[in-house]
Amino acid sequence: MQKVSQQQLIDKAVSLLADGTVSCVLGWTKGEFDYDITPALFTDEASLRQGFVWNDFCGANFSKYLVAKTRKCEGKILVFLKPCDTYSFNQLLTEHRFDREKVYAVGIPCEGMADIDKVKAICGDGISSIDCNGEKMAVQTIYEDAPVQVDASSVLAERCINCKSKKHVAYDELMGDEGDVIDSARFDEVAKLEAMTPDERFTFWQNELSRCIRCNACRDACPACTCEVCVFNNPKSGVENKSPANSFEEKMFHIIRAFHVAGRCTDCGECSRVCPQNIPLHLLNRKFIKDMNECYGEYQAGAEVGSRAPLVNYTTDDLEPGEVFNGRDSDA
Amino acid sequence: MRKCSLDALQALFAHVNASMALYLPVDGSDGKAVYQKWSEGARWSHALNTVRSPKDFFFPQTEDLMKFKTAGKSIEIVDVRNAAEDFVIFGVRACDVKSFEILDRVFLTDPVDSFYASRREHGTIVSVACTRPSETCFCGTFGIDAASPAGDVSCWKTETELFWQANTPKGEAFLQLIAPLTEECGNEAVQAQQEKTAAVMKKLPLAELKADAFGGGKTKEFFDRPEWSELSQACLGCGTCTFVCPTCQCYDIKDFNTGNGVIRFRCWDSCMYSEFTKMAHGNSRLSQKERFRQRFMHKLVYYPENNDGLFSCVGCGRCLSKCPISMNIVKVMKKLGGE
Amino acid sequence: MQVKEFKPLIVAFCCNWCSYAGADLAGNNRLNYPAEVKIIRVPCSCRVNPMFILRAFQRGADGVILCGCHPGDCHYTSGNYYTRRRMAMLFSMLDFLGIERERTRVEWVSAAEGAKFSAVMTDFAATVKALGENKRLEDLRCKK
Amino acid sequence: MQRIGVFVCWCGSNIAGTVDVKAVAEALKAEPGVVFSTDYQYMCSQAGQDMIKESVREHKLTGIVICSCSPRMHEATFRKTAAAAGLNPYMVEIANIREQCSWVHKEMPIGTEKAIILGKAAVAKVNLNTPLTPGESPVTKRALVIGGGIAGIQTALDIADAGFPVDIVEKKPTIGGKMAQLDKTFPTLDCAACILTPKMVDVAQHEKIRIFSYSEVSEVKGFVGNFDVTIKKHARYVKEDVCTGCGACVEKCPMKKVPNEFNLGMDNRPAIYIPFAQAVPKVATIDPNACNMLKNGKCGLCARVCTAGAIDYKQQDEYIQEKYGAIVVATGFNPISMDKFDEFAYNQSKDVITSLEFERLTNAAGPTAGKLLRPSDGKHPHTIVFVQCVGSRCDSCAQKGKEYCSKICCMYTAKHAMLTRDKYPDTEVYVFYIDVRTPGKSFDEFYRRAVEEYDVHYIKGMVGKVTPQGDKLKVQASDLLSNKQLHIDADLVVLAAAIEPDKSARPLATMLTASMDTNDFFTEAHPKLRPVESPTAGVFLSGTCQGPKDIPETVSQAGAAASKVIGLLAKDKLKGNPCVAHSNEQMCNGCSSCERVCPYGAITYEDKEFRMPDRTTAIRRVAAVNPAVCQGCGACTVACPSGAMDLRGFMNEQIMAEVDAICK
Repeated sequence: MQKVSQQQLIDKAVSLLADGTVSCVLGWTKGEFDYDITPALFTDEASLRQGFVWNDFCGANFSKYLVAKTRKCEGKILVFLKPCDTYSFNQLLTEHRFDREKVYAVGIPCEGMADIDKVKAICGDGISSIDCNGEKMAVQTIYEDAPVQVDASSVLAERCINCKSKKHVAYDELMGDEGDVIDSARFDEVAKLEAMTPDERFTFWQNELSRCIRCNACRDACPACTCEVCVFNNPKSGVENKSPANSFEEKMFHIIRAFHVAGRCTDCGECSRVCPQNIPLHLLNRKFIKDMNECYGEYQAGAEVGSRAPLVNYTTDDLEPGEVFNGRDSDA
Repeated sequence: MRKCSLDALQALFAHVNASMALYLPVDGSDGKAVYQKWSEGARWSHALNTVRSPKDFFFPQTEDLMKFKTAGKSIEIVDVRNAAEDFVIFGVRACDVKSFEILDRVFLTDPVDSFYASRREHGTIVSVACTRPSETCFCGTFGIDAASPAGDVSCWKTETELFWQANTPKGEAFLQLIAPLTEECGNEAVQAQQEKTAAVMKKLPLAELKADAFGGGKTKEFFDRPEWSELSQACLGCGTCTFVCPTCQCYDIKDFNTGNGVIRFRCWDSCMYSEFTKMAHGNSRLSQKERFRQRFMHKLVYYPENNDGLFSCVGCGRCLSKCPISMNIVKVMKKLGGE
Repeated sequence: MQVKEFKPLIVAFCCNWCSYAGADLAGNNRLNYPAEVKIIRVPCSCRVNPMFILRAFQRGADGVILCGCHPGDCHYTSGNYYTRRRMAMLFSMLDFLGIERERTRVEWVSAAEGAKFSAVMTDFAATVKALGENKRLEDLRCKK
Repeated sequence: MQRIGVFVCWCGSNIAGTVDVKAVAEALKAEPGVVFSTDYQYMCSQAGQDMIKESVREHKLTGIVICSCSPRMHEATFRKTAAAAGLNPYMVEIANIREQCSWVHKEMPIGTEKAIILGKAAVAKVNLNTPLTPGESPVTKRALVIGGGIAGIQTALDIADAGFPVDIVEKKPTIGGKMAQLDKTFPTLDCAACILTPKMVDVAQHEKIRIFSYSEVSEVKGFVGNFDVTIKKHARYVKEDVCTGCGACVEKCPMKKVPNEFNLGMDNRPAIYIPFAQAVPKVATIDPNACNMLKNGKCGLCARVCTAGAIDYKQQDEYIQEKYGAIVVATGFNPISMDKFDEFAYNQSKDVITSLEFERLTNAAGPTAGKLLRPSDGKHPHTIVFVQCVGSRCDSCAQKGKEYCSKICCMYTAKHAMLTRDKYPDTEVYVFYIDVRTPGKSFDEFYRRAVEEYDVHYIKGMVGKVTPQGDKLKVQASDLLSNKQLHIDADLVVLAAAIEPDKSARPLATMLTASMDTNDFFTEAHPKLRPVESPTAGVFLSGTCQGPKDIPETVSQAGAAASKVIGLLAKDKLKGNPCVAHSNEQMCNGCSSCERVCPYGAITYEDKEFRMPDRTTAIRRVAAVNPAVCQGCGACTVACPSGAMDLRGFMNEQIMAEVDAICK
């Protein structure tokens, strides 16, 4: 259950629309089932009251939509931002990707989002309704007579289990608490891989990346990937392709993508959430974040507007490329 | 109709695999079902369906068409086609079986796609009836009976046994092949299961979804509908829906310069991509709304128009569960078709 | 049957001002190094895009080395500092993916260090040769 | 498709000795785009160049590949050849088959194979070359000299004499610099003031020179030929154009206890002061930290005695904007601090002094009116120990000194020793040294005179410790030649402190985007061939800001820098390097990544209206590169995630084509 209710958000949106602060509202709208929620733009009270939802399945990060929507909308857009969304929001501002003046940001606390696959693993398939409003999530399927009661904590998405911050780093208005940065264990999985032998790592990634179907969902959902023209779509870039033709293409795509967002990735986890093939893409981004933190000092993209990312910065006594491996297992 | 015990399945798979490659859904390392070539120890997945559709078997994501070998300024053309060998795909669901018919109408009508035709000719499809469909299933909308799947051979799985029925000469040959490991039987158990499944199907949330509003000749009715803007506004323009879809059949032909020559290959393309059907003059569909509309108009209007009213959606529900922003054909049909 | 000796293919990106000149000096002083090393001239080591390195591996290189001015001596003041960070991160990522870390290297070679250039290239070529063919970042389509 | 001509040079036997040039020419003939391929003994000879020109005409070539020596050697030559043949000079690429092939690979088959591959790479690149034209920018015909020491003075005079206006910015109240503080100069022993002050007067009186004294450069924008500089003129609380330099205020000022910087704090000056008698400009300056009137509004005596009415307690710092075509850095040096050298007891005893302090002690205008007296008790010292290399030539691990040789110490110490013995023959003079370095005209003769004629005790060895005891300084030292420990009771110890660049140099270098070495000396564009130019175009180096130097060397470098400036200012327009970055606006995200890594500030942003792919229009922020400022390093091209930024002459596609050609 989320701390701020759906009704509170609707009322907030309606009042901001009514007093002319904003001309439209970027929010979530309900789908066929209770978990398939779509981002949507609302412009009037009736549609807000009818369609706006806020529950444990509102995972989509809205920040990226602001790039295109602020160019098109007259007046301000109201956007509801979960803590992790605020980092993406700031990062996009750092990169001048939208006009801050055209956005009215309302920070909302987040108790973590649910992973529908985990829900299904417990309750089985054939879900006919999910009620997130109680202490426990009540999941009704067509195969059972009574709803299954599920602990929300047991179905948290991976990115929410390892949530790095409940703090809102950007907002015009806050509903609920500002929250704090959390001491998360988000790098544990990376460290586990680092501890493997190169052969094990190679096998691990070869297996993971071999599932890639190059649907570009990771890129297209990523709030850091807002390039006007992506290098992978540009025939002149030398890396353009529409399919992972072989294992080299698979690796290259993901290496280049991770490198392009290195220092800009806020670790929002959208890439892994949207991957239809369940590839743990966030581990690549986290590897870069972990390395940069260790080599160049702690840096959180999006924590501050205008901060200088490690890869567009330097000190004269940085470590040498060969030295990044110092102190690491070198059983190569 | 023939049957075998589920316990005997491994032996049966081994037997089939000895004469031709056998592919079946197994649980991948991420816990999701995926088609894999059978090898000793491979277990048939309990999952309802695979994330990736079986269209790869006939229409792989990437496929080399020819090679040009260059040396200095000379060019030599090399045929890269291999003689195809017989293979079996086991465990295909009713919806996916139907998708082959939709693909056939594209690739096997004149001019016949010889790459596709060759594989299709050598492949035997063994389908399996569904018993526990998901809320995302809506094959019934397109007249598909999940309890009576088509294919060269249809199968029904009960608690302890697997029932086999041949539907085509290819299927007959296959049953012949496995005859030593199966026994002749009646269809009572199958019928009982079918009745049970039919009852379940009625309880599905999308059981009432109808496609009647759509079909050939309705371009004018739907093309300029204002709802397209709203439906497409959240679309990220990724290719997930098209790539998991069993019926999407668009591809691009590209040249890859290897340094010593050129490989001309084709690969899946997505109408959702901004670079789709880019031509010398540029792109034909410039906004995401147009691209989004194209996909659904094609499935619900253009394709039926050219294919005797057959929709190019089989209701497998993959796009419903995989779209990053949960926009899908069901939402489109409901919005435009009127609930 | 005689096994053909494995000769690694090595691409060396050299900055125009220091390392390329260092290579010239190695030539002037007739300091030998393996002919498998092929140099590409770039204005500064910071011109080298990770895409170029992956491209080289794709096309059949067995090792890629970047040479630039010593930190602090960059002709463009700070180019090699960016190179240092970018390559440290890229190499670590390649290692994370299980690709042999010895296949990539960054060395600072000044215009005065002809002997160092020759020694570095000899050593790198030997290291790569010991690793054998690049299998983990190869693109089979580009094989002869 | 290009029509490429390949020209393989034999370089006599330099290339042809280990590379089969005919085979190379033959192999490259088959490459895509190549329509003509040949070889010749010396491509760079007139005959070779004529052959290239003829081939361009005959075969209608659009691109040229020369397989020859390093492009660092003859790229310019062949570009000129191409231009003479009517081709764009940037349609030429060179495959370096000499330095990087024939000279390092001894076996013909290996050398030939590699030469062919290098040739293929060059052909692949030329196939993608496009004609490049350098941009042009106007030149502001005025120079700025930063620093008013002898280096700055000489540079300014030379530029001004050539007819170009020059501004000197000096942070002290007067020009003159370190040389004004010196007593006599080696090896001629003429008095520093006698040769310097006339030059200072020349500067003051030159109609083309303006002096901004008590001023600093606070901002530099722009680029070669077009610098926009902001000069901060500190308030001196005296109207410069009204003050006559009569000195009445200085005499009357009641606050007389301010340490006198000019004499290195060895005596005092008033709160209002003129640094020394021959100061230029000769105007008074009020020290705001010492003046009672400025601190608490009590006094005002100087205003009352000033008949000219020049005192202005309300004066504010002033910012002056000026445009310059060239900037000369002449920020000079300082002796390093002796704080870390506890062993020499510099901070414990007044009688341990630096050589520069010794200069003031022996100068007629100094605190002792030229008499050599001990700072502690004013007595005449009878035993003086000079310690050389204090902080110079230190181990890198020593942390407290400098690794380099300060170059001037050997000579001035010889001078000090000799002058002391000359004036005070009863004084024993010891000099401890590591080596005596005297490689200059008449330098060694000078040093030998000190030893032979003046009986200065030169001892090879270092002083280990100086301990003040009573009125003596106990000096512990080792004599390396006789391998003995020495104990000397000295009256005065003089330390030849290492010199280091002035502290103002580092922030200035940042403003100028000029590079520095690890010791904060400015880096030359080339250590041998362009020693007075900074790598940043339009910025020149004069004097010790570039490295330790004595006066004659400084003056010659100052003249050289001036001649470079004159050469630049004499041009009406500047042609840039066409190999610069450029941004594809359609692809640019405006994210600022490129701007952040650009060392030259060459990238700016503008909001532009674009027709978007979906037929709408949008205002987007996009990068623009100033081609006159960009130096073509390419850092931005990699920082750019979308690949919108590319580098002309070294485009992504060109480099990847080279990679492909090498790897196939």
